[in-house]
Amino acid sequence: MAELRVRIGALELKNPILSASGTFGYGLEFSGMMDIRKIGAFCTKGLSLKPRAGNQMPRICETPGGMINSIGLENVGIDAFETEKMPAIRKTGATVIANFFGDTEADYIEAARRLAAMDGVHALEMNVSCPNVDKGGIEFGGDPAFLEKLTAAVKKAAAGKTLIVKLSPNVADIRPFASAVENGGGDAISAINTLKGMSIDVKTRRPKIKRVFGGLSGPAIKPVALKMVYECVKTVKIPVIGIGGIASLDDVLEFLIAGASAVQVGTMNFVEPSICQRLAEELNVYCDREGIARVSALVGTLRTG
Amino acid sequence: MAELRVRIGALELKNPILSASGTFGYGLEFSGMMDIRKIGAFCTKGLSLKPRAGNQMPRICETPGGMINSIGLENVGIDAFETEKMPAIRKTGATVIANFFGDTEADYIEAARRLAAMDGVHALEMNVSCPNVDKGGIEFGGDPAFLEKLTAAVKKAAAGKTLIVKLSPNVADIRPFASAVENGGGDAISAINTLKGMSIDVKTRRPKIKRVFGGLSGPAIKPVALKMVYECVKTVKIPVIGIGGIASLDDVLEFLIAGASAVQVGTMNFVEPSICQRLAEELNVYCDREGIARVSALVGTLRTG
Amino acid sequence: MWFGADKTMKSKIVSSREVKRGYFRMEFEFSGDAAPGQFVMLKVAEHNDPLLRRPMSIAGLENGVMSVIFKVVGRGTALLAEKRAGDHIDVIGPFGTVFTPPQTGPVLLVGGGIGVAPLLFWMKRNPPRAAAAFIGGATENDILCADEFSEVHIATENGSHGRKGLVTAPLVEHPVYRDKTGYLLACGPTGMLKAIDQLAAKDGLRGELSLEERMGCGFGVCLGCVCDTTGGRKRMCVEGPVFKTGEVLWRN
Amino acid sequence: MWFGADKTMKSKIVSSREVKRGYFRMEFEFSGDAAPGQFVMLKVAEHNDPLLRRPMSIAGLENGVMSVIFKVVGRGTALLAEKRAGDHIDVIGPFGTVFTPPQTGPVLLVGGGIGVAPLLFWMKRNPPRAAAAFIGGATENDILCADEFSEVHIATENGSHGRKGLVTAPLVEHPVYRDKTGYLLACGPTGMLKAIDQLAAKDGLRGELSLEERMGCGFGVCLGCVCDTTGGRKRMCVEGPVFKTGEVLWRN
Ligand SMILES: Cc1cc2nc3c(=O)[nH]c(=O)nc-3n(C[C@H](O)[C@H](O)[C@H](O)COP(=O)(O)OP(=O)(O)OC[C@H]3O[C@@H](n4cnc5c(N)ncnc54)[C@H](O)[C@@H]3O)c2cc1C
Ligand SMILES: Cc1cc2nc3c(=O)[nH]c(=O)nc-3n(C[C@H](O)[C@H](O)[C@H](O)COP(=O)(O)OP(=O)(O)OC[C@H]3O[C@@H](n4cnc5c(N)ncnc54)[C@H](O)[C@@H]3O)c2cc1C
Ligand SMILES: Cc1cc2nc3c(=O)[nH]c(=O)nc-3n(C[C@H](O)[C@H](O)[C@H](O)COP(=O)(O)O)c2cc1C
Ligand SMILES: Cc1cc2nc3c(=O)[nH]c(=O)nc-3n(C[C@H](O)[C@H](O)[C@H](O)COP(=O)(O)O)c2cc1C
Ligand code: FES
Ligand code: FES
Repeated sequence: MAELRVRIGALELKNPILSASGTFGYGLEFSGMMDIRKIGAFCTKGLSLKPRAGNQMPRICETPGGMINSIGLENVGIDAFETEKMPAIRKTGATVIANFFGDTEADYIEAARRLAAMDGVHALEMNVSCPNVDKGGIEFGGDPAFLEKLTAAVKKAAAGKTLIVKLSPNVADIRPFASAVENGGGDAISAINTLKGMSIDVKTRRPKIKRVFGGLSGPAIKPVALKMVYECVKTVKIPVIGIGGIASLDDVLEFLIAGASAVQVGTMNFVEPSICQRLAEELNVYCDREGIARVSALVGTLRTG
Repeated sequence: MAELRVRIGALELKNPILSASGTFGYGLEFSGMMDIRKIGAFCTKGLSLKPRAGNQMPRICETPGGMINSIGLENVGIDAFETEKMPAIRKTGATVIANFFGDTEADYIEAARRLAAMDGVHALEMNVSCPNVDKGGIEFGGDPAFLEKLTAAVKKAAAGKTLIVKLSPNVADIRPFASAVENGGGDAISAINTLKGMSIDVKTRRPKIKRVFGGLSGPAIKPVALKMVYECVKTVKIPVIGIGGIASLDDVLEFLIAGASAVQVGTMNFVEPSICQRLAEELNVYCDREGIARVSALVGTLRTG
Repeated sequence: MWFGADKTMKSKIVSSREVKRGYFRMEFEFSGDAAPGQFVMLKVAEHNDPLLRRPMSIAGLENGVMSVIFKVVGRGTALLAEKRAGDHIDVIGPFGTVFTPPQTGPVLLVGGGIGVAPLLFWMKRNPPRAAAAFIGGATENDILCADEFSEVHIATENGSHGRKGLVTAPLVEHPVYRDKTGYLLACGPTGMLKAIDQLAAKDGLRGELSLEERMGCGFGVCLGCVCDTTGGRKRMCVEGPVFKTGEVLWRN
Repeated sequence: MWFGADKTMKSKIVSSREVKRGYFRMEFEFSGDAAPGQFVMLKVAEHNDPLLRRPMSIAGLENGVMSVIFKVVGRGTALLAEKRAGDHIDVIGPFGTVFTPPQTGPVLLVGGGIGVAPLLFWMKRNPPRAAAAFIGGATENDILCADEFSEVHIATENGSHGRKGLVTAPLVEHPVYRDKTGYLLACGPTGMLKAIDQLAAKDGLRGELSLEERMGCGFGVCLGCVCDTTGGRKRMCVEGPVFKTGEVLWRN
C-alpha cells in the first residue's frame, strides 16, 4: 500500500484523484455507483450566492473525443446548498471542495466567506474562467492584475481555508495568470477549465448549443491541458491540480509526471461514474508495482533534454 | 452538377476543398492515390528561403482524436522547390497555394516576392503561427499591430497574387488578428493552425515530442477551429478559409455554414489520402440532392437565435 | 449492484435483430430490477469516439434479460446495430422516473415510432390494465411491436398502415378517451407529446408523458437535459423522463 | 490501383490467429504487388480514436493474399488482434523501399522479434538465396516463424530457446559471415540494427537494415519519420525503411 496522500495548501487529501466541478453534481448523485470516501475529494457544481437556472436548452453536445457544454452555471445557490445538500454530503464522509463564482468582486468575496464558514467544506475552488455567462467567467480570469487582486481579496474572506484558483485555457499565455494566483496568495492552481468551442447541426443549420459557443471538455483537450499544466508548474511554487480529458491511469500519470500534485476527472464521470474510484485504486496498484513508496515521488519527474 | 467554384481574392478555385500545408507534401506524393485536379487547390509544405532540416526526432505522436507534431518547418527551401518540385507540380495541373514563412520580416518579404513570381504558383499563404521554431512562428502572429504591418509589406511583395494569412489559435481572442489581416490588405484569412499541446510517455517519463510542445491537429480540435472561424467571419469582410479537424462532409458543411468560403483538410490526408477528392465529390452530390445551385449559397447560412 | 468499479464489467448480448428496416431489438443480460418508464445508458464503443453513452428506454426485463428497441439515427446507434449475440455491452442504469398510473382504471397507451418501447414494458408488467394502444409513425416501417398489444390502433402519416394521419386521431375517438376514464401513458416525438398534453388539458384527461432530450450522463450531474415545468427547472434524467400531463412548459 | 476514393473500400480478412502469446498473423485479400521490405498502413478502427494508421511490414503476398505478423503493444495492435476472418480491414500501400541484395551470393537474414516478418517475405520470394536465418528475441515466446526457414539459428536473452544472449553471437560465428561473402538483411529493434551495422563495418560485410519509427502517414508527407543518413535527412517511409549498412547516422 503506497502512500497516496497529497497536500494542497492546508488540505490533506487521501489520494490525488478528485472529481471536477460540474461533472459530479453535489456528490450525492453518485451514491450507489461508487464510494465517495475512496477519492481524494470532489468539487461541487459551481455555487453562487443566488440560485441560477443556467442557459437555455440545448446546452450540451458531443464532439470528436469530447463534448461541449453551455450549462451556464446552473446551481441551487449557496443557501440551498447549505440547508439541502450539505447535511447529506457530510454524512457521506466525502472531502468537499466548494467550487464557486460570482457576478461581481463583492459576490466572489461573500460567496467565499459563506462557503469557508460552512461545516463540512474542506477547501474552496474559485472559478474565474467560465465562458458561458455574460457577466461572469472569462472577464474575471482574463486580466492577470485583476486576478491577483481578486485572489487576494477572496483569500482573506476564505479565513484560512485552502483557496484553489481555477484557470481558463482561453488565453494566449497561461503563465502570467498562474503567477497572479501565486502573488495574490492563492494556495493552489487548478487548470484547465473548458476550451471555447462550437458545433453546428448541418441538418437544421443551427448551432448545436443554443448560445452558439460552449466549453469543450473530454479526452480531445488533454494535450492542451497537459501543456498548460506543465507551464503553470514551471512558473509557480504553489501546487497545481491538473484537469482536462483524464480517462485512464496513464492520463493521471502524465499529469503527475508533468508536475501536477493532484488531478481532477471531469467529463469521464459521465461515461463511467466510478472512474475516480477506479483510478485511485489503479494508482495504488501502479505505485506498489513500480516500487513507488509515495505518490508525491512521481510528481514532476518528467525527463526532458 | 452544382456550381462549386469559389473565389478567394483574385484566385478562382474549382471547388472549396483544399488540402492543408504540411499534410500534403509538395502535392507530388499523392500521385496515384488521388486526382489532384479534382480538388480546389493544395497548400505546399511551408517554404522558407533556405532549406530547413526541422526539429529533432521524435516529432509526431498520436493523441485522443488527434495528433501532435513538431516537425519544425522542415522544407526543401524555395530554390529547390522552384527547380526540383515546381516543374513536376506544373505538369499535374494542380492549383498551387505556396505556404511560406520566414525568420525575419525581410525573409517573409523576400519569400513572398520569390514565390509570387514563380510560374505555377497561384496564391500565397503566409504562416505567421507556427509554434515550433524558436525564432519564427508565434512571434510574428502574436501581435495584431505587427501582423498588420507584416501583411501590408508582404502584400506589396506579392505583386498582385492573392495573399492568404494563416492565423494561430493560441491567442485569447482571434478577432483583432483577423482585423489586422484585413487592415493590412490581406486577401483572405485561413484559420486555424495547430493548438499548442503536449504528451508524455509514462513508461520513459519523457515527452513524446523531443521539443516537449507541439501542435495539436485532427478531429479533436474541430470545435475550437469552428468557433474561431466563426469569429473571424463575423469580424472581417474578406473571405475566411476554415481549417481544423475536418474528416467528413458534415465537417465541411459546418465550416461553410459558419461562414467559411472554403476549407482545408489537414491531418485526415494521412489517414485517407484521397479524402479531399472524396469530399469534393460528396459536396457536389449533397448540393445536387439539396437543390443548392451554387455552393456559395451555403456559406454563412447559420441560423442563430 | 448493477455495475462495479471495474470498467470492463459488461452485459452479454443475448440477441440482436433488425425488426424493421433500421430498427433493432437487442436483448442483454441484466441483473437487478427496473420499472417501466426507466431507461439505461449504453456505451456504444470501447474508445473515446463517440464518447458519451446513449440513453435507451427499457422495453422489457424478464428473467435477467433486458430488451431495448432502437432506431439507427446516427453514429452511436449505427455502432450499436453492429453488435451481435455473444458480444458484450457496457450498460448502466436503470435511471429516471417510472409510469405511475392510478391503481385502477383503464389505461391508454400512445406511442410514436420508437416511443412504443417503454409502453411495451409497462404493458407486459400490467397486462390487464391497458385498454388500448395507439401507435403512430411516418410509414408502415415505423410501426413497431404492434402485434404485441391486444387492442391496437395504428396511424401512419402516409397512410401505408392503419389510418392516415396522426395517432391522436384514433385516440380521441376511443370510448375510453371520450368518457374521460382513460389515463394516458405516452411516449414519442416531442411534437406528439405536446399535442397529447394539450388534448388532455382540453378534454380533461390525465396521464403521463415520457420525454426525450440529449443526455450527457443520465443520472443528474451534467445538467445537460433540463426542461422547465410548473414545478421549476427539472432534469429529464432524474425528475423525468416521465412527467405528468400539464407539468411540462413546452419550449416554442 | 490499390485503393479508391471510396473510404469504405476495404480488404477482407482471410484469417487471423495468435501464433505465439501476444503475436498474431493476419491474412487479408490484396490486389496488386509488393516487394519484400515494403510495408502497408492499416486502419485499426472505424472512428477517430485511435486516429492514425499503423505501419506493418509485409510478411507474405501470394495469390492475392497478403500476410502480416504483429505484436500487441498498444491500443492499435490490440484492436487489430480483435479482428476475425470475414471482417474487413482498410489497407493502403505498399510503401517504402525494398531489399536489394546483389544478384548472386549468399544472404544472411537477421531478425529480432517481429522483425522476421519482412525477412520471411524475402525468403519466400528468393528461397535458394538465404544461406541462414538468425532469429533473436527476449524469450522463447518471442521467436517467430523459425520453422519456416531452412537453416535457422536462434538466440534468446533468457536462454529459453536456442542460445542464450543476442542474435549477433551465432551470426558472427557463421562461416558465411566469417568468410565475408554473406550479404546481411536485418530487421528488428533499433539496438540490434545498430549493433549489426557496427559489426558489418568492423568485419567488412555489406547489407541492408530495415528500420522502425512512429509514422504519421507512411507515404512521405507528414515528415514525422525522418532519420539522418550519410546522404542527409531521409524519410523512413519513402527513402526507407530499408537502408544500406553504413548509411544510417544513429541517434545516441
Ligand atoms: C430517456 C431516453 C430514452 C430513449 N429511448 C430510446 C429508445 O428506446 N429507442 C431509440 O431508438 N432511441 C431512444 N432514445 C433516443 C436515443 O438516445 C438517440 O436516438 C441516440 O442517442 C442517438 O445516438 P446516435 O449516436 O445514433 O445519434 P447522434 O449522431 O448522436 O445524433 C443523431 C440525431 O439524434 C439526436 N439525438 C442524439 N441524442 C439524442 C437523445 N438522447 N435524445 C434524442 N435525440 C437525440 C441528435 O440531436 C441528432 O439529430 C431515447 C432518448 C432518451 C433521452
Ligand atoms: C515500417 C514499419 C514496419 C513495421 N512492421 C511491423 C510488423 O511487421 N509487426 C509489428 O508487430 N509491428 C511492426 N511495426 C511497429 C508497429 O507499427 C507498432 O507496433 C504499432 O504501430 C503500435 O501501435 P499500437 O497502437 O498498438 O501502439 P501505441 O499505443 O501507438 O504505442 C505503443 C508503443 O509502440 C510504439 N510505437 C508506436 N508506433 C510505432 C511505430 N510505427 N514504430 C515503432 N514503434 C511504434 C510507441 O512509441 C509505444 O511505445 C512496424 C513499424 C514500422 C515503422
Ligand atoms: C457539463 C460540465 C459542467 C461544468 N461546470 C463547471 C462549473 O460549474 N465550474 C467549474 O469550475 N468548472 C466546470 N466544468 C469544467 C470541468 O470542471 C473541467 O474543468 C473541464 O470539464 C475539463 O475537464 P475534463 O476534460 O475532464 O472534463 C464543467 C464541465 C462540464 C463538462
Ligand atoms: C504534420 C503537420 C505539419 C504541418 N506543417 C504546416 C506548415 O508547414 N505550415 C502551416 O501553415 N501549417 C502546417 N500544419 C498545420 C495544418 O496545415 C493545419 O492548419 C492544422 O493541422 C489543422 O488542420 P487539421 O486538424 O485538419 O490537421 C501542419 C500540420 C501537421 C499535422
Ligand atoms: S443527462 Fe446529465 S443531468 Fe440529465
Ligand atoms: S510517415 Fe509521414 S513522412 Fe514518413
